[in-house]
Amino acid sequence: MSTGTEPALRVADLHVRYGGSTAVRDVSFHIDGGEVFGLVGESGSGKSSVCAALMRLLPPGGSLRATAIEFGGRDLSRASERDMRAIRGKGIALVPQKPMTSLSPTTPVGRQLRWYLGERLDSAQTQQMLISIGLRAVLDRPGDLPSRFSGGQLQRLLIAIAALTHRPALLLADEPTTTLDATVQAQVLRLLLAVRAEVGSAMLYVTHDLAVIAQVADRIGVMYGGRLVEVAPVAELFAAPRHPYTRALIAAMPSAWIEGRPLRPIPGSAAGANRTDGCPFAPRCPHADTICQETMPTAVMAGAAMVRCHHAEVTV
Amino acid sequence: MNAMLEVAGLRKQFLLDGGSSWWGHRRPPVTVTAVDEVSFSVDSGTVLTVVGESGCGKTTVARMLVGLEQPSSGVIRVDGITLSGRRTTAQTGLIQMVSQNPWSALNRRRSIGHALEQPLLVHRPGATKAERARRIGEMLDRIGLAHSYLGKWPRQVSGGELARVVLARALLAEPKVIVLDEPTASLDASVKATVVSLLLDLRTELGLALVLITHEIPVARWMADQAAVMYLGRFVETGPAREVLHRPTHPYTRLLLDSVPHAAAGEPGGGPGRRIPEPGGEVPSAVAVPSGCAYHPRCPHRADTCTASIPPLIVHNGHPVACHRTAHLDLTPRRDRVAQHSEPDSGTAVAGAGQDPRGD
Amino acid sequence: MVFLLIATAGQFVGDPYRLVTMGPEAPSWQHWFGTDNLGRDVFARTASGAGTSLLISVGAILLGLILAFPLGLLAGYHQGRRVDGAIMRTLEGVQALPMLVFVMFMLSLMSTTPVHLGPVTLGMEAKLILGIGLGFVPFFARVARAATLVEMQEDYVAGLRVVGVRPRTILLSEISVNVLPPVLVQACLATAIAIFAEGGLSFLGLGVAPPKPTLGNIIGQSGSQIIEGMWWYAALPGLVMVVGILGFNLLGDALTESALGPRVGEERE
Amino acid sequence: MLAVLRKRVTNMVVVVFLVISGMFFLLHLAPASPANQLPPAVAADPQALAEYRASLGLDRNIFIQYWNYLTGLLRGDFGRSLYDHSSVLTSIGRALPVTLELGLLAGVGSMVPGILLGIWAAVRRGEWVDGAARVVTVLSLSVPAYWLAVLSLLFVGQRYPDLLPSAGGFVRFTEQPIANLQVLLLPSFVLGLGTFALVARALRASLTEVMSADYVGFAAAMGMPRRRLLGRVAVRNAIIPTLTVMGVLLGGLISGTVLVESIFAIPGLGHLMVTAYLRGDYPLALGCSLVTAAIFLGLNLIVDLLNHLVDPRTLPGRQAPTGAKGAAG
Amino acid sequence: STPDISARVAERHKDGILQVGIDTAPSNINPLDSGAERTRWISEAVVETLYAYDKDHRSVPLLAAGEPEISADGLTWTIRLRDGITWHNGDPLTAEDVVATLKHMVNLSSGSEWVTYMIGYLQSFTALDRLTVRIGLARPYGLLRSHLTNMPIGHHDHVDRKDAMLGTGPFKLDRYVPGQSFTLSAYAGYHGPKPALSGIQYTVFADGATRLVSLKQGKIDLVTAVPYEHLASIQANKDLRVTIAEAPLDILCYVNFGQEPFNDENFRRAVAVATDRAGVVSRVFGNQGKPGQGPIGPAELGYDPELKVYSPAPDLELAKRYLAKAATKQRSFTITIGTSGTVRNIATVLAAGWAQIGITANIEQVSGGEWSNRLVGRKYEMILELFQSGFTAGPANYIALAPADPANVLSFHYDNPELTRLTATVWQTTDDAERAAALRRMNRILTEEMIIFPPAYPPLIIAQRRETTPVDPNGLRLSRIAPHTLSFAS
Ligand SMILES: Nc1ncnc2c1ncn2[C@@H]1O[C@H](COP(=O)(O)OP(=O)(O)OP(=O)(O)O)[C@@H](O)[C@H]1O
Ligand SMILES: Nc1ncnc2c1ncn2[C@@H]1O[C@H](COP(=O)(O)OP(=O)(O)OP(=O)(O)O)[C@@H](O)[C@H]1O
Ligand SMILES: [Mg+2]
Ligand SMILES: [Mg+2]
Repeated sequence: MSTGTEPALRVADLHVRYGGSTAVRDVSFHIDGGEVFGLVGESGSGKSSVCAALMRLLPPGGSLRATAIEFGGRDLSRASERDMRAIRGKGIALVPQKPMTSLSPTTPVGRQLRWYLGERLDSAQTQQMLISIGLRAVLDRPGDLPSRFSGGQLQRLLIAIAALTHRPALLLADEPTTTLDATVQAQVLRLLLAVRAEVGSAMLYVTHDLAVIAQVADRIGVMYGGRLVEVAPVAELFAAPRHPYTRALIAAMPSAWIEGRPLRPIPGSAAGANRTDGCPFAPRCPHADTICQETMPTAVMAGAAMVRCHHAEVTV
Repeated sequence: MNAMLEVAGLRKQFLLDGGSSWWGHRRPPVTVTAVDEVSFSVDSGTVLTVVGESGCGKTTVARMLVGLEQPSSGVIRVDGITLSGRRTTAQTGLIQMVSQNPWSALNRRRSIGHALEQPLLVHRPGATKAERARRIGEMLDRIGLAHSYLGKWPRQVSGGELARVVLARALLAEPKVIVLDEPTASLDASVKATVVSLLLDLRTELGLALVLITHEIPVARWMADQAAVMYLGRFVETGPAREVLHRPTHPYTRLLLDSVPHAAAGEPGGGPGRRIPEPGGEVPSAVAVPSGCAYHPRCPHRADTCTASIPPLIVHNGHPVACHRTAHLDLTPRRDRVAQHSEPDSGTAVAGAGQDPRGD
Repeated sequence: MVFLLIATAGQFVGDPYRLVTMGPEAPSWQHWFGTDNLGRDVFARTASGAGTSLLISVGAILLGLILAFPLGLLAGYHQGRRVDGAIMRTLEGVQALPMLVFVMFMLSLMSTTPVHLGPVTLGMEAKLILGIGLGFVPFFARVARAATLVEMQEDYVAGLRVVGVRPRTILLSEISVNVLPPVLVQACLATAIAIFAEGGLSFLGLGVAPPKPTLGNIIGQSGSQIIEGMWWYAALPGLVMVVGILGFNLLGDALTESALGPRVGEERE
Repeated sequence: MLAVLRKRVTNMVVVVFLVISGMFFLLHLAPASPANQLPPAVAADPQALAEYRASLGLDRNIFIQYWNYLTGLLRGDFGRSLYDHSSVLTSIGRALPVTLELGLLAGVGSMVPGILLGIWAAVRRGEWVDGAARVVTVLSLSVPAYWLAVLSLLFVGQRYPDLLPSAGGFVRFTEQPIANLQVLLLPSFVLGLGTFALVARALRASLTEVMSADYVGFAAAMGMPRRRLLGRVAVRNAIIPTLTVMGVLLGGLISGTVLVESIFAIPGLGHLMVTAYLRGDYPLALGCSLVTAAIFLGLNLIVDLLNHLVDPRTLPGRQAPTGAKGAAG
Repeated sequence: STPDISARVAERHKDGILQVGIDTAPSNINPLDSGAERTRWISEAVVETLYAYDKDHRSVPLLAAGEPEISADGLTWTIRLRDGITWHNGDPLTAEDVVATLKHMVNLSSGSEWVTYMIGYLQSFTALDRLTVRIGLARPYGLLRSHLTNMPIGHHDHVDRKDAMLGTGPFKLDRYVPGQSFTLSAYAGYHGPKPALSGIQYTVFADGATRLVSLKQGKIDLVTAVPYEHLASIQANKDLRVTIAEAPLDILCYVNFGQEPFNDENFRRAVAVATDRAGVVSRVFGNQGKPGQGPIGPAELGYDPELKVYSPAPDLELAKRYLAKAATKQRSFTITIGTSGTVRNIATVLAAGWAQIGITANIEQVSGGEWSNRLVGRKYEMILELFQSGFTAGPANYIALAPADPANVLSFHYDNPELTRLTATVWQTTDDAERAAALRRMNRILTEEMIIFPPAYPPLIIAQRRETTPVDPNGLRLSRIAPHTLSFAS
């Protein structure tokens, strides 16, 4: 799908702070038009914060700083709130994480669908589209509250809203399937990709599940402790992970557990990874030495890939 | 070998208030059969995994096993002792549970030490304070937690550690069977591995029988000796985990396994959407279970017989499967399914196999 | 807290009954809050009154808590069963009367004179404590019941049951520690209301009778004096009362936002 | 909905019955007796006392009295005042409209600005508006109504005499609407202040919470215009907890009328009730209390029904027992 | 803004209605039941008595056609009524009405205050004809004339009603809102001179300040129960007129003789001497009124201006000496008071005074019903209340003295044969001079023996706007405001 043209989004040096603590530091990446960019990392590594920052919808107390967030020829980090409002939903749309709580719980789904789609809801084309993604039930029972639908149905509904309302150039999906079980997750993923293909948008897909991202992403960024430690095309990442954390993560993912081989959990815990100096992964890294403790490695480019590790060459 | 846990014909029905319409017309109450005709047995030192879709009744089975829910019918036997009605203190000690979310499994305003003391207070009423402290200390050593954790509050402890505390609490009751209801679902990948290893070690060490309920097929595959696949309250396929979870027979099991995303190291990254299976239709509601084989509306192999009667568990392809259409199934494994296993181990009794569950 | 300070100062400041001047005098260094028409020191009266008001309101809240907490736990524990129904209907009955009306009713039951119950003599303060305290029972009990219901759904309750801990033990030693904090937060806010109520009753002449000062009756008596320019009569004791209520309100707010509050910062996904 | 209504009304009747019975027996066991109202020299005479009690029917068996009272109630007879033997129902009938008017004025006058301020503060969270709203509401909550009443009566009343109760007694709305509203202005302000503050605070709190809910986040992320976001999504959901507080607030309002009416000499139910209790006029006190309780319960019922309307999830049986119960947690 | 207010008042006066601000309204508005000022200040213009006071406070016929005929043994009184008098409902006044009224007043269950006076004396009442009433007495009753002068006559259908006020007076009650307001209008069929006013409106302003503000702002013309502490500011206001009168307004002040500490004469003496009479006058009554001596005040029959047993300021040294001699070791007692603010103030000042000689007086305030319970049950050590009797006893206050008589139901255990004898004289003699002398003697005994020693004689104060004619101070001595005699000064 990657067309290699003008990037849909270019993020340079994004920082996100909550009060005194920095949750995201020095994050730079780009997403090409029509590309699916995956963002993985442990819980608390700052993935959601990146998403919210792109939307400029950080929770109260959160603030962002960036050299640039280029989108559609505009710098979102400097756009006015009013401009942002015009961009949200239209230029960039969000597929939320928790389908069960992302629709107003007291208003029937039919009415909510109309809030977003407006008259378009009545067009045969839209109706056909909704039915084709298995939302006949919603069209049949528009008077029912969201709580009467299943998570899978709601998630599909949300995807339809996010993608169909304005056909956005960029879709942000922040762990849209974590709360769904495997078969439903598969359904939703499939739908998401289908819709994206139809609308032609680029997508930022956030998850902590490497197995999922392997199925959807073109390129993957790995976050740890608020930093982007590695970016690589999906095949390259799994075939030859450069960063020790990426390697550990791949080894620890359940679908990679290989019978007969002992499990290899990452030693230590991610607590305190948001430190200011040094490599965030250093305390848990088997290759760490003093330089890792003291200075944050710079980004090293290797073809389409990027890695931030002092020992990238050594460890490959 | 004796089965440590035996369950036969377990069924649970919930009566839901039908509610009333706007005009005050009362609707009749609705019966939900959350669990139906569930039979299995687990030997000591082995793991049985129950997998299945969300809402298919896995948790209900677990709750019945530990006595939080009274079965509508069926028998639960642990170590030859039938557990029914109100359990005695001794009986509660036999079978323990570790629940899904470690953060909510402990009282947030009681120290970890307090939590660990509870099973001893109940099951060893004679023990002195010192004796209890000694036992707790031993247990902490066993699960690999520092003794300093006793004074901590649940919120000061990470998820992986908390999961261990919950396990320790269950173990202190000295059970024969432990039911694990999605023990790793809320844990990060790296922590998951730690907890899983610990569980397997303990099983061997203490000769426990484990019932593992999970969504995560990889975890199930890794841990289980026996597997049962559940669909809308019924077991549709049971047998050795190596077979069921690697060479599935029932169409639903296949869909389930195919749905599991996996990206093994070294495997070339497919393009987006490459290996995501065809969506298999809507998950039906437990209130309106489809007639006949509950899976038939989603099944690509369905035939008229499927709507007519509920298929019994019949040995096919080496283990019991509840499907009318087994003969017509294409049993060649999918290309990308990881299917490396040794001889199916056949000694274990799989309850429900061979016996006709219902003559209809 | 200024209020507590003034209330304790009251024990030392001076005699609230002494006639220190010949007539009303404006606030001065000698008499911070001035003196009233009988020549009594308003500050001494305010201080002593604040003490009484505090005693009554805190006493009432404590009484309410002691009665309501077990009731709420019990009702919550037996939710939907007969015990719950009986408790809740009774409490609803009590609650059907607005607070002030209920206390008026209670007071009228006890007459204005001390009631002698064997060796115990219930003075007006005790009666107010009883009346206001009982008035708060339904409120606290509801909070406790609701919190109990929430707690009963928690996994740890099921966990303890599985371990074999007896239901009663779970209720008393596990659920209760979680139910208490939200109730305490409400109690703090309720103390403000109790000061209010005591004042209101005394103001109406139903509470502690003057010349024994309480904030309410000082304000109640002061009414007609302001007109003659004697603003300090009502204004200053009133301010003290405002400060007191403010204090409890702010404390309640602070507690709501702190760890004691309804599980802030403790929920994880 | 009708079933809910039916159930709630039955419940309410049970509660009212409990209140009646409880109050009746307790009051009759109370130490105070209507005979206290006799001139001391008469009361000191045992024969006079006995005859007086007999004339009030107080010498009869308590259960018979209770039965008579109950059957009287069913016939709409609330008994007669011990003082002037006037019909309790008539007195209440005269006082009730005044209280209802005052309550309505205070209620609307406090809730509407309270809701607006609550929304404003929540939307501008952390800004000066929010801070100011916090100060204003906490202060409003902390100022006792009667103190404020005393001050306002004198300071405002001196300057604008028309705001004070006028000679010739209270003017009713039906007689002189303008004068009536003028006279009620100050009392309803004093009365509504606390409610205003509580509504504002409750709404601010719940709106703040709702604003951080996923569904508001989603709507915002979809670029829904701010106003619509607030109205359709945020406030609608935030008003629900406020509605449940409303029941308590109404109780506060009714309690407040008792004080405010006494201070401003408004011939409403609260005033009547205080007088009745102060004098020990039990039939009147009982009648007033019952009516107050009934009003209070009725209002709560309305609040509950409103709650069901705004939040259909609370209707029993409306929640779907569908198979996929959601994968929360 | 005085002209402003005057204009407002003038505008208001066009309707000829006098606006009166009162502090409290009776709930039982039957004037036959209560002689309390709060009832009678409203009923004054509505109901009438058989006899009435002339300006020299002598009893002269009003509804009666002449002096009563008294039988030789004094036990039968025959009274003829004036003909042609009608009730406000148009019915003629007949002997039936008087009989019904008297019956009501001896009916124990009526709850009427008059029962106290009548029971034991009045025996039978008969209407001899349409206009003649005969009253039969059980024993001679000299006070009867006084009662007939003070006791209103009610319509025979209305005597037992507590929610109606029907009379023969110049004004009739049109409507009232309990506890709120009373609207009176001139009765066209009145038998006497036509009043200048077309109506009188009483409005309750429970709060003294509001009452005064309304007066100052011209919303009302006259207020009763002027708060003493506001006296100075009203007197300073040129628009207002204040009438201060000595009246039969008593501070009831009894001590329980039957028990410690007041059974101890020296203790009693110490308390009496240490009483801060000047303090009460200055702090409570705004320097109006007089320091008290005995139970009979300056406006009452039997007052003795010569009697000066106590100095206005407390004599602490003397008091301490008495106290040292006291046999009782008790140094504290309880003062039981009602809910009136004035009484509370008095008690407060008194307690502060007694504190100076080391006696603690605990003030216990109880509601009205409970107060009378205490009095009746003798459950008090010292009991205090304000009491007005002008409408039942005229220029005297017999009730205030009654408890000193051991035979009285309210007796506080004081037993003095001379006093008992004097009491009988007071009640039975028909000779006013003899009665006055007996009262004077009683007063002296009670004062010197420290039996009843009210701290002060309070003044009666009425404030009104200058746009109305002044109230008659002479009437005020008997508590009468007589609003129906007022008019607007144009
Ligand atoms: N509103 C907030 N206020 C303060 N800190 C926050 C806030 N939201 C997130 N953080 C902190 O910022 C860091 C990054 O959080 P973020 O939610 O972006 O992580 P994540 O990678 O999305 O985690 P998860 O996988 O759990 O969703 C964490 O340390 C978190 O505690
Ligand atoms: N107490 C109850 N009352 C009514 N229905 C219930 C009750 N508990 C469970 N159910 C229903 O029984 C069915 C099985 O629920 P259960 O929780 O056992 O599923 P599960 O397989 O554990 O699902 P999940 O994977 O989401 O945890 C569901 O349809 C559920 O709605
Ligand atoms: Mg996240
Ligand atoms: Mg479950």
